[in-house]
Amino acid sequence: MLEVADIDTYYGLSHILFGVSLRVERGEVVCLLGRNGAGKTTTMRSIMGLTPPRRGTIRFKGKPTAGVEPYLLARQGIAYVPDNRRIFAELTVGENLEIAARDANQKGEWNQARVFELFPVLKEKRSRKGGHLSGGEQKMLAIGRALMTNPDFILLDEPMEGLAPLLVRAIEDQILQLKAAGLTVLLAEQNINSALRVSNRGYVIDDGHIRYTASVKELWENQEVRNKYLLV
Amino acid sequence: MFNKFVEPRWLLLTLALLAALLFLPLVAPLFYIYIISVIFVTALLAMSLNLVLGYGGIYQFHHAVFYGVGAYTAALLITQLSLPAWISFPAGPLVAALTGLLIGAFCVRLTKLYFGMLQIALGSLIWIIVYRWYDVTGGDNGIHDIPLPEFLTSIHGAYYFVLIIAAVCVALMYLIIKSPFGATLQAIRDNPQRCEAIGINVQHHQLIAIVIAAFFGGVAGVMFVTVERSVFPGLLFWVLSLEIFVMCLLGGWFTFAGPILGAAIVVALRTVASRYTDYWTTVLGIMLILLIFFLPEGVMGWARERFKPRASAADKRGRELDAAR
Amino acid sequence: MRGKFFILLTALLLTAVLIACGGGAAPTSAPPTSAPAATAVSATTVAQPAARPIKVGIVDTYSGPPAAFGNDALNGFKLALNEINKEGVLGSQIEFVTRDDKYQPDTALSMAKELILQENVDVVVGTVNSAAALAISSFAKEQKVPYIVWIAKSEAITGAKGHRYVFSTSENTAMAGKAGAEALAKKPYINYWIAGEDYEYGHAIANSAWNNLTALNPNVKKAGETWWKTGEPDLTPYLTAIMAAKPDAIIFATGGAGMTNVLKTAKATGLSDKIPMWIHTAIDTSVLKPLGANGPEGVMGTMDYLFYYPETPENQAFVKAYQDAYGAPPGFPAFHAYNTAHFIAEAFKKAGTLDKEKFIDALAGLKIDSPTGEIEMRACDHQVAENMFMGVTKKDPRFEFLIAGDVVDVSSQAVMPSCEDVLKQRGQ
Amino acid sequence: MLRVENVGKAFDDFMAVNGARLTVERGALVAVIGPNGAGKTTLFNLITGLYKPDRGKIIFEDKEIGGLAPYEICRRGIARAFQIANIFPRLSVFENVQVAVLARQRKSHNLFQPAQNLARDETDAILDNTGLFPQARRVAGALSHGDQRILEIAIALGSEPRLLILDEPTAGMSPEETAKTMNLVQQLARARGITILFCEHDMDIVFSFAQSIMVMRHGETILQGTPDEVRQNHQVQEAYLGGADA
Amino acid sequence: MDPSAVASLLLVGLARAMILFIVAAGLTFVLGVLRVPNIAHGSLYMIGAFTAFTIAEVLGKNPAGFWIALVVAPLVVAAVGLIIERGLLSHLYQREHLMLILFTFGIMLILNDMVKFVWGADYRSVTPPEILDGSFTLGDFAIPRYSIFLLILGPLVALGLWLLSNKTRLGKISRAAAVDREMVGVLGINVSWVFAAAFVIGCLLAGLGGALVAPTTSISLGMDHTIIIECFLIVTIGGLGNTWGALIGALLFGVSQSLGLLFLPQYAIVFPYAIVVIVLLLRPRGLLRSVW
Repeated sequence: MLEVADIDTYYGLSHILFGVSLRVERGEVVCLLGRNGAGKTTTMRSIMGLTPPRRGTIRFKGKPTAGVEPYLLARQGIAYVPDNRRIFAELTVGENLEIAARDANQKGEWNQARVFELFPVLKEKRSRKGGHLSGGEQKMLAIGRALMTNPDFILLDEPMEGLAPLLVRAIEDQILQLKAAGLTVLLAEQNINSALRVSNRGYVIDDGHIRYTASVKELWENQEVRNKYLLV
Repeated sequence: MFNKFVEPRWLLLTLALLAALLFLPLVAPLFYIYIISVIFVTALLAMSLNLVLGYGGIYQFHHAVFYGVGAYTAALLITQLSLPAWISFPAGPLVAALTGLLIGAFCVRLTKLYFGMLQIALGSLIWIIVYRWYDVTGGDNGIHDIPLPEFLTSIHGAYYFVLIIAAVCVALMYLIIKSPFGATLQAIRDNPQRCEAIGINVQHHQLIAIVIAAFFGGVAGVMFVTVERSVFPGLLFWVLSLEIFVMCLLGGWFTFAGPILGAAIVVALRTVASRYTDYWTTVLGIMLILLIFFLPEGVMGWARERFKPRASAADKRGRELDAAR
Repeated sequence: MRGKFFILLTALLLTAVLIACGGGAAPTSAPPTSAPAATAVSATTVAQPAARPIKVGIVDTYSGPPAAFGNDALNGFKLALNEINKEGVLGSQIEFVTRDDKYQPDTALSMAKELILQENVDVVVGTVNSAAALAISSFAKEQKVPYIVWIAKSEAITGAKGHRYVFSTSENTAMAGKAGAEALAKKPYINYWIAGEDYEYGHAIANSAWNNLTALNPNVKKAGETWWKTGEPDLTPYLTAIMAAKPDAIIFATGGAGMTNVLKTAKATGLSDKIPMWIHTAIDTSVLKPLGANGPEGVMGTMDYLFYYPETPENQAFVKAYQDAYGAPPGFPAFHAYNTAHFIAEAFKKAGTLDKEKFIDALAGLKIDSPTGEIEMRACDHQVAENMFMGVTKKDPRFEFLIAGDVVDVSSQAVMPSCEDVLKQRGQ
Repeated sequence: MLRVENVGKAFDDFMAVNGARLTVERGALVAVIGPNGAGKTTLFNLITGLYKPDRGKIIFEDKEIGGLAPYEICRRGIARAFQIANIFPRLSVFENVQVAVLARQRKSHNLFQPAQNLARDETDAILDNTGLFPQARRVAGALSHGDQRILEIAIALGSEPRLLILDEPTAGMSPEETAKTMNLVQQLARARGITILFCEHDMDIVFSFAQSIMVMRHGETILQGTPDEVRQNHQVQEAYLGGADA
Repeated sequence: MDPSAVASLLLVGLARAMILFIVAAGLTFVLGVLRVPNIAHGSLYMIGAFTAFTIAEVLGKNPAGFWIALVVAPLVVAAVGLIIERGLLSHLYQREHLMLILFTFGIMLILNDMVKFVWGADYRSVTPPEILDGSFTLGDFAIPRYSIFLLILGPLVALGLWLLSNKTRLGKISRAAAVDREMVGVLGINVSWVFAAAFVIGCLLAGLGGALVAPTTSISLGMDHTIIIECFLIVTIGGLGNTWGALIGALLFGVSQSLGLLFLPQYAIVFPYAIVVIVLLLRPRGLLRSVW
């Protein structure tokens, strides 16, 4: 589905990613673990074409994405849920979802009703302004909005960040539901436990380098990696 | 010892240019002497704007107000109160600076575009007053035939006077830019939040910068009176303000001499182009658009990019940061 | 790179499209307002003159709101030169150089300086803009070059600010105001409202009319004043407010594009049906023509030139020549410019030399035959003395727009300030 | 030296900081840690005056500073280096630091004295200390990312602070740069007697440098203590592991 | 004071405010979505007026001429806007504000000369259709029918704009794009075309304003200078990018002028400016919340 090969990405003059490579196969949930500032968000932005890498290649469904505008990538089936949510605060929940809908009457699998099924809280607040939702609700809205584009592949950037335990659990369930629905997910997280609960495989990124890659089981067990790159 | 105050080759070049300008009237036809005086006045005006625009990063959208206020003050004191030039002339810039203080005090609370919009509103009010107050300002007719001291009435006399004053002002502005205040102002341009964090009262500095710019704008206004011996409400009109803006852009607003060059190019082009076409503003418009697309740093900025690529890379970074904010 | 190519391409396309739709869009009534050729142009080429050509520098407005006047004047001037250069003046030709002042006095001054200092013209003429005229006038005085104002109507030009080197071939605000006052004094109105565009011309004409009117009829009272800024797009609120005050009559002091506005709004609000009004130049064709048949009838106006009056052979010949050359009847600027050209030619002939001082001496007091009769350049103040016409707007089957009906002549003696008054104003 | 008492700050509905407490002793290196969005940067913004606290007290050297303008707080002796390089890109490295020194010396209103002769020694000393001296003439915007971050600290030093606040001083740096930067920070603290308050994600750094660590979560202070105390605290583990097990 | 005089003056002032609103709404719409203060907006308004004249002229006596002009003139202006946006402006969105402002200034300079080139320098005038010509009487006062027409049309345009931005997908997307362009792009929406649409809508409104003002005034070169400054002031006091702000600003502007006329006719033109200054001194960011 997605193949990232040896990319280097800069913000202006600062070099953020150093030869990052990763693969995500169809139907997988892959997590990208790392501390703040490790390069998770930049990796996501590079894949989405928002901060194109200076070197290296990214292939989505076998086609290189270099020079393709983000909106076209979105139409090819990538969706991005940014870590800071970026809900359109002045628009209502319903409107947030509505503008994301690609061709409302297309056969698309996702529509408002289905998003509300996944996130019942949103249904109650559909006419509230996005800016007036709580942090957790905004997270859900951001995911729901991404789903409205009918993606095959979804980039989730720290969906559990700053959420209360119950909500984290809810989001975990929802990710699993997405997986069940056949979506491919690349999940960036620092919350290892949650991330590993929903993922098939994982990468550990630190200081812009992929340091480690392994199955969930190995990551659970490898205390050293967890201590070194992921805090405690 | 890095960054010498004035690099010797630039000092030499400046002195040579000054000498050439001093001797120019001996050979040049009268009209060219006049046009060059106009360039001095316009260049001084553009530089005074650039002090806040290029060095201060302040969106001074209605700088012409200070130009006009300076010119009108001098003209009115001479014609209405019959005060001698040595009182009226310095009064121009002082009143302009005072106007700058008033307008600035309201505007510095705001940033960027809002600053500019409020300034246009307040400036237009002053324009309306000048335009309407017939008994005093002569309304749209302006004031003509302003009596000046004998030595200023000839084109040569005005030329030398304007040359000297402009040179002194440019030197003063150079000093200011190189002073702690100037350095602080540039720091504010680059990063106002950071300046607050290192103990600089940003609004206060910006206000002072506006007052200084208004002062020099006022000097340019008085120079206009010297050269043309007339004043018009058009000196305070917003379109002129934007034209000065274009001059700064054209010459390069992150360079010291850029606005001089910009003013010279615009005045010269206007004089030449209007001989051949009525559509001179189209020429200006197309030039402006080409400039925005291909030379966003202006002529001087472009030259610097060619010869000092590192500095321009930093400018580029600065632009990125500006855009990010 | 592709992007930049695209940019340039579109810029060109945009230009082309605009020009193309312009070419197709407005052929109906537009007179050929061709851009005046900018470099020196000799109007005709008859017999190479032995002496150097006489060079006239024109500074006028060819862009901005009053560009129509500038173009009209230039056409009138060219027409006259065609006639003059057939015979030549002092064995030479009259050439001209033009500059566009964009209706900005500082530009005008700069252009005049170029013409005088660089082009070494013998005479400077021009300007719609009074401020520009005054500015150029003061520079002309300094440089001792004769300057003839042909459209700007400020009375200050030959009045308070007049001097040896400035002339005017246009009627001025003092004359216009007095002409209006003469007419209004005969009417029974007591309460007057004064309204106009807030610029020098408006105020000057209102003052002149009012001062003369109070002198002629001490009973009149000023009920109030309203001023709007030049270029005000919609005058309805102003006129409605005036109607609310119910004056007996209104003196409107406005010109140019503002005139059309006033008449249009007066009609729309019904003001013109209710309250009598006088406006200088209300009967001017350039004002009435854009309104077509929809102009308000019964508006009193004064004017120094109408192409359909007087119906003398001289005027008809002038109108025909102009119409043939430029496709529309001449307006007052063309008339002034036409006269100016003849004044220049005659004055040089009379002076017998190209000397500027002699030219001035010759021009002062010179009389020529204009299309509307003999006119004189009054010696004392260098202001042209010409008859004015007073009329009331009305429909006429011959034209698609309103014209002046019941036209009466007002003699120049009646409307011109006396020489003593002028000299007193000048502080001499 | 610095005491933050029960400070709160809300943006619209969102409580960014909600009852934060912090004590910084003179001469100490104090770290603030916590997951993303815990309110660390907001807390720093409150201390340095970029935001006004909704409630609570911020006391520096026995005086309340909550709600003062940033420049006033700086003049009282608190300087800050930012999370992203927050320098003056068009000025030279020398000028970047000099501006701060001039501001501290209250010379920034000086109009006609050439700046290049002022505050020279101090500026040079700071550049020397931070290892930027060889690059003093370069335009700051052209420095490498790591050097820009160090310049960031150098600018803060120009204010001659008694308390220096560093917001993730090593984010985005290579391991070598990280080590260099932290050594520099420690050395500056010693040599200049500056108290340092910093936040950091790299726990190796936090636990090897800080003498006191404050842990935040959801805008609240969970605890403040020595590295050992923090390491052994269960709440901290939860905070970082996501707390879903709790 | 005669109450019917006050009423008629207020009505007329409101009618004038409607035209100001329509033009300012276009300006503020572009400002809100693209964040570009379009200095050329006044020129587009002028082109709208001249185009309306040409159409009315070509159709001659046809009574529908005015109505056709009212529809076609805005479309012509919108087409000009589209060419400018696609050809030039769309390449500049990454640049600083200042460049965009100066760019629109350059466009203004060129368009103004273009108008002179295409239509010449003569004054032009458009006759309103029979049904809108003349006036109603209110007590002693006449209220031009055209003013009533404007009073009806203005709220309709406001309603249309409200529907556009709240009920259509494009409107919702524009509101979102005003805040976060990048995120809108990530949702698979071609933001570039959204901007084009917003710019064109702005131009459409400028053109409509021009066509609407045509029958009430003489159409001349330079008619752009006044309107653009007034619109800038209106938009500023309303809150940049806020359509309702533009409405409030326009009403303040129009009505303060009317009331000024009632009480101090000689100084009426100062009133709107004084209002602007007072508003900005009290609320420097405008009366309503700016979108940015």
